[in-house]
Amino acid sequence: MTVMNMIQAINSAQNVMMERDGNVVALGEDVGYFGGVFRATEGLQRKYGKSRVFDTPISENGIVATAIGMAAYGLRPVAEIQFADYIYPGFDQLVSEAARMRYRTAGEWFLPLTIRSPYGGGIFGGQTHSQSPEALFAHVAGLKTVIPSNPYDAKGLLIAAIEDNDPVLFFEPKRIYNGPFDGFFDRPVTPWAKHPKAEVPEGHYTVPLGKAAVVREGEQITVIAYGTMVHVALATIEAQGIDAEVIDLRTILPVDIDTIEASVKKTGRCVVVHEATRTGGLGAELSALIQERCFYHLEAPVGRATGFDTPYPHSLEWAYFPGPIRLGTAIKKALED
Amino acid sequence: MTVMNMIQAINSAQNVMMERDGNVVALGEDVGYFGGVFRATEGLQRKYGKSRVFDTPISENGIVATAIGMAAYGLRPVAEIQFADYIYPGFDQLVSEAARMRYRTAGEWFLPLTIRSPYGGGIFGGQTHSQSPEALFAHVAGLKTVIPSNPYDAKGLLIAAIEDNDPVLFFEPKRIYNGPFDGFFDRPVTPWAKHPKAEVPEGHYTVPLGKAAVVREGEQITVIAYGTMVHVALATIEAQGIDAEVIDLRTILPVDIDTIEASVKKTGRCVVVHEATRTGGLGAELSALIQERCFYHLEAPVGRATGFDTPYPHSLEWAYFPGPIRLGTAIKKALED
Amino acid sequence: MTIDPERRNRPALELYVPEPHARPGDEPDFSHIIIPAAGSVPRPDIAAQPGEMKDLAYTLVRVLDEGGQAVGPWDPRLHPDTLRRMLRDMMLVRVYDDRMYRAQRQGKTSFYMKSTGEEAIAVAAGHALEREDMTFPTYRQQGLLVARGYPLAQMMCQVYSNRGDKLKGRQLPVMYSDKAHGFFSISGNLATQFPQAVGWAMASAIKGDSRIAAAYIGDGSTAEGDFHAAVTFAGVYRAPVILNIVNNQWAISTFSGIAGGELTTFAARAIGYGIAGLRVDGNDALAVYAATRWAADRARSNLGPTLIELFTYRVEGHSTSDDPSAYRPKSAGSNWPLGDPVARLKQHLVVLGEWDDERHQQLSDELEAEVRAAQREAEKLGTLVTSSIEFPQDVRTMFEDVFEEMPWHLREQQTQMVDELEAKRK
Amino acid sequence: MTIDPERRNRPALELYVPEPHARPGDEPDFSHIIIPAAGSVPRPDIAAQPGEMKDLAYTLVRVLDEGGQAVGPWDPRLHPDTLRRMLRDMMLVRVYDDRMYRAQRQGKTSFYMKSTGEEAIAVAAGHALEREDMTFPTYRQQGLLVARGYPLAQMMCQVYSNRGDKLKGRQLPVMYSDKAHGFFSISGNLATQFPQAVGWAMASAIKGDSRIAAAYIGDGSTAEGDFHAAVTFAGVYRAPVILNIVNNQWAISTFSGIAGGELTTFAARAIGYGIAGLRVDGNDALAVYAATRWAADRARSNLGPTLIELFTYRVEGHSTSDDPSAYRPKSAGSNWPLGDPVARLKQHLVVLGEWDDERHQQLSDELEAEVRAAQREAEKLGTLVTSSIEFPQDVRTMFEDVFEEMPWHLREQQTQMVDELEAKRK
Ligand SMILES: Cc1ncc(C[n+]2csc(CCOP(=O)(O)OP(=O)(O)O)c2C)c(N)n1
Ligand SMILES: Cc1ncc(C[n+]2csc(CCOP(=O)(O)OP(=O)(O)O)c2C)c(N)n1
Ligand SMILES: [Mg+2]
Ligand SMILES: [Mg+2]
Repeated sequence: MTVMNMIQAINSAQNVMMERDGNVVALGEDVGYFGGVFRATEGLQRKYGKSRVFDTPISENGIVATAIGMAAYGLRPVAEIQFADYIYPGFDQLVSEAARMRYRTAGEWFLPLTIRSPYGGGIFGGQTHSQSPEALFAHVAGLKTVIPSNPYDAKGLLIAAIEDNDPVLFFEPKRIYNGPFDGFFDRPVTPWAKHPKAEVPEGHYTVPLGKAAVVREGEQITVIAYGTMVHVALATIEAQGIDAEVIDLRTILPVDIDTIEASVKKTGRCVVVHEATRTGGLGAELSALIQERCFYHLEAPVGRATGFDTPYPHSLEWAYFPGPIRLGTAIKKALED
Repeated sequence: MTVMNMIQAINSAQNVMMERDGNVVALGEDVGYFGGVFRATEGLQRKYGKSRVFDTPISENGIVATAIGMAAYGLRPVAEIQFADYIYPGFDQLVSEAARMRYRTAGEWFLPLTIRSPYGGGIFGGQTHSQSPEALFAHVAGLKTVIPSNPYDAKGLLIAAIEDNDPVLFFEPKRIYNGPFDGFFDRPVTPWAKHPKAEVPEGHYTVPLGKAAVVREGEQITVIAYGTMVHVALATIEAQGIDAEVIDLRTILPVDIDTIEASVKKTGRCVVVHEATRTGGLGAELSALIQERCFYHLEAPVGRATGFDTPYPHSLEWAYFPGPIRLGTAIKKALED
Repeated sequence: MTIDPERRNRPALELYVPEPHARPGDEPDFSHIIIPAAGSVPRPDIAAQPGEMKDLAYTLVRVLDEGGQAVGPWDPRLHPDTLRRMLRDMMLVRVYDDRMYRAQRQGKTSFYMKSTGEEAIAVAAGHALEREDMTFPTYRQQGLLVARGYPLAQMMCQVYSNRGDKLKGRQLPVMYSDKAHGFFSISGNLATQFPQAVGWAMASAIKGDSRIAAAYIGDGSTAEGDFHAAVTFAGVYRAPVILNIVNNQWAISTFSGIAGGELTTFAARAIGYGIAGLRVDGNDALAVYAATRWAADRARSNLGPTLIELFTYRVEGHSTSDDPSAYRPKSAGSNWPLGDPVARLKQHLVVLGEWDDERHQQLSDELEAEVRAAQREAEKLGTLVTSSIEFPQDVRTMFEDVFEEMPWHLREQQTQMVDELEAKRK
Repeated sequence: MTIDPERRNRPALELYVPEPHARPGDEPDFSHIIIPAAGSVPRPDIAAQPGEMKDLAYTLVRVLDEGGQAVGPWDPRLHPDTLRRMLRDMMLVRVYDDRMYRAQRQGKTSFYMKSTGEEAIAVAAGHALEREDMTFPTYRQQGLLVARGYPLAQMMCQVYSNRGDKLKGRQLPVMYSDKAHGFFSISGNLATQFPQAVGWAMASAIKGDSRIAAAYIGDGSTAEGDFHAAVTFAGVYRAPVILNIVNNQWAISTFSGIAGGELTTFAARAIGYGIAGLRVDGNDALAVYAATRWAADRARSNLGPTLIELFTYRVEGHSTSDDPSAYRPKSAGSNWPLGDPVARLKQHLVVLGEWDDERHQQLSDELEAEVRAAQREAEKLGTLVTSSIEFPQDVRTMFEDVFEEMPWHLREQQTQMVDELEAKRK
């Protein structure tokens, strides 16, 4: 076990997999010699050579498309999209191609392909370095989406994603790369070192896709979160002294419905929190699923604490970010209703 | 008043607007000389000339991007994407540019831009001529989305879209271009001629964006539909003898929450029907909104009758399509629960 | 024209919109087409630098002359048996196309696309490539499957979306896929296969293997961003890939000028990216063969990609959904000055003394019979019936292959569908 | 390397990955850069066909020679007053950049991007274009705003996202926008502006107006599909647009070879599309001016688009988030053989007898003072504070301008936000 931050854990996952499997390659803008603008591939080119870790032209479309071709050949490419906000030029290849290949060929071709991308706000990146587009991919049949909230999960989930035989989108909440940000932007940042989930094995292990984690058991209400919002959720309920059950989804699709259902049936109340815009966000799907499955257990409407339906404004970052006040208000409302 | 089918109504809307406003131009693949693969721009190039109605290279990205530039200049471009399934190469320009321009320039630049696109299944077009991607756009702040269900609305909504000062996506359910298909694929097709909403004024009128239509009043349950599904809904409740209130959303975003809320509070039950894949579809957002706002009026969970979470398979079209049985089952469940 | 207060005495700008040489009612006009003599184009060494062969983008590699002789440095000097096999495969594609077109017209399926006049492009490449090379075709290279011996009945089952369709009826007709025959899954979304082929070729290089990729794209589709990604990545990494542009001069209703074809050749794109480029008579099977071989040899020698424009003409409609007489003269196809690829190869064999009309007729009859037999076999496994739920496929398969393992939500939907179908059947 | 059973005795393929000439620790190496003599490149008539001027894509239009003389047919013969204004604007950009860079380092904002060494590109074009022409810049053409007299304090307010920012603090620093100064809104998404500019220019032609567009893109960003869409549409419709590629030889950490720059010039892309192309010394203000004028005259005469590669060097880091010493030799910038654009224009004026060191120093001091004054003015309106909710903007504005009219859901969210803020303030 070593203490790692998220970046180190993500780097380690790729390193472990490249060591074990000659078919694993890493590519993306600035990922080669430089090791990535967030350093997630640092040292890998030196270790595995330029034909396994390489820089690409600035073409997210080309990155996804060539990675699809590589996966069709039998490689397991791990492609980085420098910011999730820049994934859209590759959207057609992801939606029309990566997601459909196994289906349209009845399993003859499949694509063991991982797309990593730093995502989410909280670093004053303005509207084009802050987005959370996960819901767009959840609507597309054939794509899995994973969002880790801590170094241990990040490494285990990324290894599972690379080993998975289907395309996986792996969004990395960049705000928590260096520490578990809880939404209190006016307090000093805590580094990962103090967090139990920063203890990460150096070798190979997996955290299974499709399984959520109950990160705190509780009786009063279920709070469903993922990524940065897990830390916001824990801080919020602690600040408010609420005995909430907090679920860290980890995988967005396929979602772990059993864990959700069991928890909401127990608590009778639920709030979903995410940073993405509200309308059509993952909260909508979760809310719909929960009321479909737990209707007679629900004592209040399923609440949503989310980013607003606006772009992410540079200077109003802390007005946009769904922090402890927004989540706290939603929880309070769900408890009072 | 003339009897028009959907195509004629859509053609007429463009014709009326091109006549009234020299800034309206039409462009897209095959829309010029030929008049569009579905003939929606037939005759317009002859009438308004090649510099106002023209063919484009096969680049949905280029179509959207140049239309953005034209709108920035002050034109009101109406761009056709030949099939909604081919909108993804233009996704970045729509999401990162069209949707954000007014916001990021604090109103200095805005884009009176309409993107028309034939959409939905039911014509054996296979997985790449059948898709319903509206939910993807509903999640993006800054885009309006409109889906008409009949010729009268199609013309009035399209004129409203062209006159709107923001980008509007206008999806045309191609299955009902020639007649109001109700999902009974084994019965003969009825042409529009017999439908009251095929009576269309020849001149200018608008159907306002953001306003739903209650196409049938009823007491037992609210069925929310749009596009082709409006006809499926009406046929289903008639076949089942249910006194349902049927709402035709017409505009997907901004959604007409008042009409929805009033109806569901009255009936206490609701089913949403759409052809798009279920997970993360518009049904999720509507279900979430309804349980947030009508929780104490709901006597059963909000139901969803939708396309399945798979691509649209060519030969299993009628197994995929959410027809009267699927919707009927959902309604029955909502009534029994 | 608006009043532009700032224009002063400047001329008014005008939007230029390209227009083809002839429209319905006009005589077909191909007088603008420049056809260099067969044999007139030099054949550079495969190790030549792209910068040394720019001229090849502006001419036309042709081997078969008007008299049916194979001439010049590009003559691949094929054995008559090979020529006869190529002729046979081209004829077979044409018979097959006619049959399937008719089947669609008879209501046996939803859609079909012919490759009439473009048979040499796929068939000759199919013969020039190695069997283990991967092709990334469009919907107009059915000839690759035929050249590689893929069973006709299986192709037909795909067209019929029937019980025998290995793709389980999921894809639109003609969107074949077969790994064993080196034929990558065809996408309904134009151009996407082009950069995928580059990625596949890069993978072969990453692994130190020797397999190369051959990708195809239409003239119209070169406008898509995927084209640019493909050529950019192929150039940067010197990917072992052949990038074929099939310039049949029409997209659906728009001519190649709408894709930039008035400004320069499509082969000239290669110069823009600094890679090797050739412009080839696509109706000349020997020229296609020779160019493919040359490019394949370059790719296999780590000399990088080649962009090949295959100049041809789409003789028939775009698909069964299209009526070309709405946008171009009716007889355009038969007036195409580079002739018919089947007739030209036949003539060559006759001139060589290796073929005659009798044998041709006999082969033609054989192929008709072969196709008819395959059709009977395929139709035993069903045809597409569009107004029935008597599906050739088990509906449960609809939920398979979305993922390797079926997640809970698809399992639930599968159960729902099965119940629904029972209700429908009642 | 895998065992490829089908490889037989073929050579193993290899993936080629371009590598720059020098890495940290190496001596900067520009020996591969070929620099044609100033004045050596012919200047075609603006009505010349693109096919007649292909050579211009492989050379370098240069006007200022090593001695500071303006030579050759591209000399725009500008009045010394114009030259002095250009010098002044270029110097002002540099002073401004330095100030704002420091402001970021002082924590007054989140981010900044300098254009050091590239000032001539934006400033000279700003002088060569008409005021009513629209520019579609990247984040490195702040010189266009300066050349067109946009108030410095307003630029700074944008960088500070403060109360004075007309963009209401919504955009990342340096993503300016000003319609009145013909400066299109900068996007954080690379390359998107390139085809938008083409659409804007097409609109001008559709309306029969006379305004043209000038678009900018970086060498790295040419790989995006937007680049391809832009050049394709510009060519097809002969759009009145100047398509500038600023080749500063680096993206972030990757050199231009990763964008295809080893294979040919970026100007050669023009040949691939069959449009006019020029390759220009971007550090030579007179060459930039002359090329821009030539291309503008072509556009205004309905002769279509011109693609211009402006060859330069990114002397400093990509942005304040970047440390270039991690991927290239530290002194690379100062070794760039085409010199510094400010120094070269200064030398020219001195040689002309229109300038001297004393006036230069005086101007420099004036500009420092001007920038400092503007900064004081801007800072009165606030700077970005990243750990506070004392926002310079009214939070209610967050919900404005998503649409022309605020729909119900944004009104509800606005109310929610106001309540939230009150709770936070408590
Ligand atoms: C992304 C996308 N846009 C549009 C279409 C519709 N479409 C199908 S074929 C076609 C024309 C293609 O022309 P070309 O590339 O020249 O190929 P050809 O049919 O001539 O072989 C069009 C526009 C599509 N299938 N995919
Ligand atoms: C679509 C997109 N992909 C990636 C990025 C991240 N990014 C910002 S600037 C940059 C490098 C651009 O290089 P170049 O085009 O050469 O412009 P330069 O900075 O040299 O002027 C990258 C990769 C982005 N902003 N947008
Ligand atoms: Mg074509
Ligand atoms: Mg650059």
